[in-house]
Amino acid sequence: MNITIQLNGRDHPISGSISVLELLRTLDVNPGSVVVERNRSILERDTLDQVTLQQGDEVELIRFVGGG
Amino acid sequence: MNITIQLNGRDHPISGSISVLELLRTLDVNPGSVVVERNRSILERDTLDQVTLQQGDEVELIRFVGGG
Amino acid sequence: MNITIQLNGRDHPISGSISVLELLRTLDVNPGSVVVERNRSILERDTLDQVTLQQGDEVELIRFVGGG
Amino acid sequence: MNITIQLNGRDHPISGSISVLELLRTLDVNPGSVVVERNRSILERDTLDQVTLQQGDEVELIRFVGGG
Amino acid sequence: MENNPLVIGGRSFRSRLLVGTGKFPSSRSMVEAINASGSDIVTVALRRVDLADPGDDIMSALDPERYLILPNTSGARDAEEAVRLARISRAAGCEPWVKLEVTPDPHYLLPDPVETLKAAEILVKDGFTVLPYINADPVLAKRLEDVGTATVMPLGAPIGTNRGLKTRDSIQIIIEQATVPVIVDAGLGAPSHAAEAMELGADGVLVNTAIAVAGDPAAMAQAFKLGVEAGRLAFISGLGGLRWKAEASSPLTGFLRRAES
Amino acid sequence: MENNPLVIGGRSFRSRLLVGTGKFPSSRSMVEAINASGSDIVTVALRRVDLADPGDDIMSALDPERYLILPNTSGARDAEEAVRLARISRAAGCEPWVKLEVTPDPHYLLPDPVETLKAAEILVKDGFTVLPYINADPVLAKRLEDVGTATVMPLGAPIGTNRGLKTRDSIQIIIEQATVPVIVDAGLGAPSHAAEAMELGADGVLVNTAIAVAGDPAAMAQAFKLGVEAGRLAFISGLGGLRWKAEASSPLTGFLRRAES
Amino acid sequence: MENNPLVIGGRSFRSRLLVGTGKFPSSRSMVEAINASGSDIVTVALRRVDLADPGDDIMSALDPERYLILPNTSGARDAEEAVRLARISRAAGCEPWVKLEVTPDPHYLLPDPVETLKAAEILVKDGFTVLPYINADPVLAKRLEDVGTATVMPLGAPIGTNRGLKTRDSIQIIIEQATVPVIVDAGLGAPSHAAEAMELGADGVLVNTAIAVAGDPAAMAQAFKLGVEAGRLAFISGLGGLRWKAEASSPLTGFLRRAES
Amino acid sequence: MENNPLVIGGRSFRSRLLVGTGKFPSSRSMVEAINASGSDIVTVALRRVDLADPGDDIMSALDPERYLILPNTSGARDAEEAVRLARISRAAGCEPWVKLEVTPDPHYLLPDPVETLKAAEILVKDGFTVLPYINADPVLAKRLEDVGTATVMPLGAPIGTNRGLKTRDSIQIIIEQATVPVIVDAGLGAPSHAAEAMELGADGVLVNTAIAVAGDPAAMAQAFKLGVEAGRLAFISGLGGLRWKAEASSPLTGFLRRAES
Repeated sequence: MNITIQLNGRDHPISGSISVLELLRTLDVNPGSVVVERNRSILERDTLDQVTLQQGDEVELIRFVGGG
Repeated sequence: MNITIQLNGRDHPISGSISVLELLRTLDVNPGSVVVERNRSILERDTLDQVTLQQGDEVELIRFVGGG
Repeated sequence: MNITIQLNGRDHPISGSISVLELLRTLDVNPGSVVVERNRSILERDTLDQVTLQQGDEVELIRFVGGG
Repeated sequence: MNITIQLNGRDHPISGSISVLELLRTLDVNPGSVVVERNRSILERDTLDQVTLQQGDEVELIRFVGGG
Repeated sequence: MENNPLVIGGRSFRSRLLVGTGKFPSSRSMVEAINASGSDIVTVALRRVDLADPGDDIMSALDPERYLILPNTSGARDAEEAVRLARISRAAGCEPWVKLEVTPDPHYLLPDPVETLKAAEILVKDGFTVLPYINADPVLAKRLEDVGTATVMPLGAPIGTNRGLKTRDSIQIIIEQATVPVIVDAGLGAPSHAAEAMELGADGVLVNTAIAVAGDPAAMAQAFKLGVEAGRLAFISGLGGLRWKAEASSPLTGFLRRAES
Repeated sequence: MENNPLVIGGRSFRSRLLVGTGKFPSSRSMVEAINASGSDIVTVALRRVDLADPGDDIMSALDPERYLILPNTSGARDAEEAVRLARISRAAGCEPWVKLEVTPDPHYLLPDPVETLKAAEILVKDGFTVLPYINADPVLAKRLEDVGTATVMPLGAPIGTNRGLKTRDSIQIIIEQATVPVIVDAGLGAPSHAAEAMELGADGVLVNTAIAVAGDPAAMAQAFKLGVEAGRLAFISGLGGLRWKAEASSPLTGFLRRAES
Repeated sequence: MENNPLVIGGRSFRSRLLVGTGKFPSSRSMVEAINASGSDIVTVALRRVDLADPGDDIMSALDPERYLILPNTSGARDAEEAVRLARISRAAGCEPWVKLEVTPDPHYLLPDPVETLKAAEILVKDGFTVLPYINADPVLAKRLEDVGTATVMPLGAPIGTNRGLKTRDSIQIIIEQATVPVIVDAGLGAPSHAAEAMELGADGVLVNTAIAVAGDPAAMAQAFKLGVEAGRLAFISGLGGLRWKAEASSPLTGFLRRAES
Repeated sequence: MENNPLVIGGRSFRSRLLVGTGKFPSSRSMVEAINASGSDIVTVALRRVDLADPGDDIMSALDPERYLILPNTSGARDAEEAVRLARISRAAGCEPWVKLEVTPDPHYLLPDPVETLKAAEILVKDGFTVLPYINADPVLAKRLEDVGTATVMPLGAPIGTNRGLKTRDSIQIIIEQATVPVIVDAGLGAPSHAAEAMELGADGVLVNTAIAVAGDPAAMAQAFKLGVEAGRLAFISGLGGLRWKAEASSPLTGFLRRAES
C-alpha cells in the first residue's frame, strides 16, 4: 500500500515502506553527495538503508552548491 | 545617632534619620526640579516628607540637563 | 531680377533688391525683437530700411532664447 | 685685476679673466655632472676651457636632483 | 506630492528639524537657537544633580507649551539603564516619550542594536512613545518598527563629528522600507547635510552639536531650518535624475555657421 | 562675519542664486520659477531666429526692471564666436554684461581654458563685465582675474548632469585664492549641492537644469533659494570642524553607578 | 610591521583573499578563478537537491586538501535556520567552520544583527568556528567577539552590488576596536576596493560576485589577489598622511632667477 | 581586451608605473624603491648646483640603461622657463623627452593651462617628446594632443597631498576622449588610488611622494606596482557594473520550508 512523505517541502508518494537508501536510488541521487534530514534530524550515511520511511515523514535532501 | 546613605553614588553621612525632603533642604535642592530615587524606586513628590531615610539607603537625585 | 542672399546659413532667394526691413516683413519677423547682422557687422535698428540687400549678402537674424 | 660675474643668481668675484673650466675647478664642481649656461646660452662641455669669463657674465651651473 | 506635517506617535509637528540642548555656551544662546530653529521637538538628558551647584535647572528655560520636551536616555550602557532613565523622566513630569539611546562605547557613542531593541520592546509595552537612536541598519530598523517604535533614528555619522551623511546608502534603504518616520540623527554638521537627508526622503533630522558649537548658534539654527525646508521641498518637488553626459541648458541648434547642406 | 550683498562689477545684488532660462516646459513655468527663486540675475542665450516660428520671443516674458538679464555665449566654439555673440547681445540692447562660455566639445560642454581667457581679455577691453564659465582650475581662475573678469564661474560638474559638487577640492582652492566673486555654475542638481558650495564660501551659484526639469519648477526654485540661504548663513555663522571620534552632545558624567573611590 | 599570515580560529592562512563559488558561468571557470585567486578559503552554500538534476555536485570540483571549504548559512532567515544549516554542513563531512549569514530581507540581503548574535552564541557553544557576516556595526562586532566568534565580517555594501567600501568609516572603527580578524565581505566590486579595505588595516576580504561575473573570471581573480596584496603591503609599509596643500616632490629652491638680496 | 605594453612616443614600456625621485630619505632607499617598483621611467628635476655641496649627483645613482630618465621642468613658472629647462636637460645628455610642468602657484603647485600649452607647442616643434602635467581638464587635454604631446598627465589631487583620485569624473572623460596615453600624475597616495585610476582605463600612473615618504619606501613601491597591475588587469578583464539592490551570490531557491502550493 502507498504512503506519502514530504520530500524537500513537497508531497511525494512512495510505494510501500522503503528505506531512505532505496528512495535515493529511485531518485537517482548519489548518497555520497547529499545530506538526508528526516523529521529535522540528520541521518548518518551508514544508516540510510536501515531507516524505513513512514507516512508523513518530512525528508530533506540537501547538498552543497556554489555560494558566497 | 548618625547614619550613612549612598547619595548619587557616594557615601553621605546624615545626622539621625531625617526625611528625604529635609535632606533636599540641607542640600539646597529645590524639590520641584528633581526626581528622587530611593533604592531604585522613584518617590512621588508629595511623599518626600513622609519617607524617612535609613542606614544604607541608596538615594539618587536626578534632574534634566542639556542633551542631544 | 532675383538675387540670392545667405540667410541664417542657408541660401535664400529674394525678388529684386529689397531693404532689410522689407525682408523682415516678408519673413514675419518683428524688427524690435531681433538683431540683424549683415556681412558680420551689426545693423542699427533705425537703419534697417535704408540698407538694401545685395547678391551674396550674409544675413543673420538673431534673437534671445532660454539659456543657462 | 678682479672681475665680478653673476653665478647662480649671486654676485661672484673672480681673480682675472679665467676660463669656465677653471671656475669649475675652483668651485670643486665636476664638469661631467653639470650643465653650464652662460648668458642664457648653453656651453658644450668640450668648450669649457676655451670660454673666458667676462665682467658681468651670467653663469648658471645646473645639475639633476631628485624630482617627481 | 504634498508637504504634509510630520506625524509621530499620532501627534503632528510643523517643523521637521529636531534640536538638542547640549553643549551650548549659555542657557540664553540655547533658547535663542531653539527659537531660531523653529523646532517643535527639543531633546534633553538626565543627570545626577551636581550637589556643588544644585541651582542650575534647564527646564526653567524651556517652555513645554511651545515644544515637546523629548528626554533621551544618553549615558545608558544597556537596556536596563535605558528603561530606568525613561521611567525617571516620566516620573519627573515629562510626557511618556523617549529618545532611546544605548551606547556602551564611550569613544564613538555608537548604539547597541541588541540592547536598544530589548529596551524598545519594554518601553513600548510600558506605554512610551519610543524614538530609538540606531546605526544605519535597515534590518534593525524593521525589527524596531515591528515592536512598535514610533520612528527610527539612524545616524549619519558618530555623534558630534559633523561628518555628514556618511551612511547615505543605508539610510536610503531604511527610508525605502520604513513605515514609520525616519529621523536622521547624529553627525550632521552642516545644513547641506540636513538638506541631503531630506532630499533622500527622510522625514526629519535631529541636530545638536553643529548648532551648539557654531560661532553664532542662533544663526546656525536658522541655517539648518532653511536647509531642512530646502531638502524637504526638493524631495516633494521631484528632483531630476543624474546624468553622465552634459545636457545643454541652452539650445544647441547649429549656430552662426554655414549650414551643412 | 556679516552677510553682505553680492557685489559684481560694482553692482550689488540681494540674491546669491542666479538662474538660467533654458529647458522650462513653458514660458509661464519659467517666470513662476524665476520669481520663486528670488533671483536678481537671469541668464539667456542667443540663437538664430527660427524662420518657421518667428513669433516666439523670450524677452517679452522677462522684466529687465526686476532682473539683470545676463546673456551667455553658449554655442561659441572659440574666442572669436564668443566675442561676436557678446557684441550681438549688447547691440540687442542688453547691458554690456556677458556670461562667457566657450565649449568646443558637444558631449560634455566643458569650457576651453585658452579660448575663454582670450575672449575674456578682448571683452574686458571692449568694456564688458565678464563672468567666465570655467573648469575648476585655480590657476586659470587667477589669470582671468588678472585680465579683469568680474567673477569666475567654476563648474561643479558638466552642465545638466545634476551630479553636484564633484570638483569640491578645486573649488575650495579657487575660493581661497580669488579676489573676485566665485559663482559655482553647472552640475548642481539639488539644494544640498548649492548649500554645500555656499558653505565652502562660494559667493553665489547658478542653477538652471535642476530647476527647469523638476516635477514642480517653481517649488524647486524656492528649494534652491532656501538651500543657498542656508549655506550662506552657515558659512558666515562659522561651521564647526570635523571630528573623527564622537563628542557627546549629552554630558558624560559617571551616571547611576557607584562612584569609583 | 611584519606581514604575518592570517590566523583564524588558531589556523594560519597564507592568502588574505577569501573567495565565494556562486554565479560562475561554469564549474571549470570557477576552479580556474579559485586557483588564480591563490585563496586558501572557499565558501559554499547548502541547498535542496534539485530532483530534476540530481547529478550536479560542486564538491567534486573542490579539493578539500587545497582549500578550507567554508559553508555559509545563506538562505537562513533566523537564528534557528542558520544553526540548522551549520549542523547539516558539519554532518556532510565539513569541518566545524561556518560563515554565518542571517538575511531576512530578500531585496538587499542585509544581515539581522539580533538573530546573527543569537545564532553565533549557539554555534560557538556547539564547537563551531564562527565567521559572522554583519552590517558595519562596531558595537555588534564587539558583542560577537565577546561570545567567541573567530572573526567579524562587516559588509562594504550590499551583496553583489559592486559598490565598494561604502561603509568605510564604520569599518575603520571596527578595525580599530576588534581583537579578532576583520574580513570585509560583500559589495567589493573592484581590486581598488579590496586594496582600500586592506590599507585601512582589514585582515582580509571575501569576494565572489565581482570575480564570478567578470568578463574573464580567472584574470579578475588574479587582479583581486594583487589588489589585496597591494593593500596589505601598503598597510604594513606605513602609508603617508593626507595633506591639503601641495608638497613639492621636486625641491623648490629659488631657481634660474636673480637671487633677492 | 589584451594587455598590451604601454607605448609613449613610439617607445614601448613593460611597466605602467612611473616613479619620481624626490623626497627619499637617502639615495640608497631611492634606488631600492625604484627597483621594487619595476618602473621603466624615472623622473628627475634640474636645480642649480649647491656650491656648498658640489659633490652630490643623483645621476650617478641612476642607470640610464635600465630606465628612461625623464627630466621634468618643475620650478618653471611660465612657458619660457619651462622651455629653457627642457633644453638644459637635453644639453646635459638626456634624451629629448620632458615631463612638462608649469606651476606658477607655490601653494598647490597646480599647472597653468595656457603656459603649459604654449610650452608644449614650442617643445614639440623643437623635437621633444612632451608629457605635460595638467589639471584634469578634458578640453585642455585635447588641445595638447592636437599640438602633438605624447601623453597627457592629469592630476588626481595636488602634488604630494596623497588625497587620491579626487578628479575621478574628469579623468574618466579625458580617458574616454584621449587618443594618446593618459598617465594620472600627482596626488595618488595609496595603491588603491593607483588601482582605481587603472580600472578607469588610465594607461599609467606616476607616483613619487607616497612612495618616498612611506615608512618602508621599497615595500611601498612594490605595493604600488601590485596596485597598478591589479587595476590594469581588472580593466582588461571587464569589471562588472554597479547595482543598487543586492544580487545573491548564493542561490535563492525557497529553502527548508514547506513549499507554497
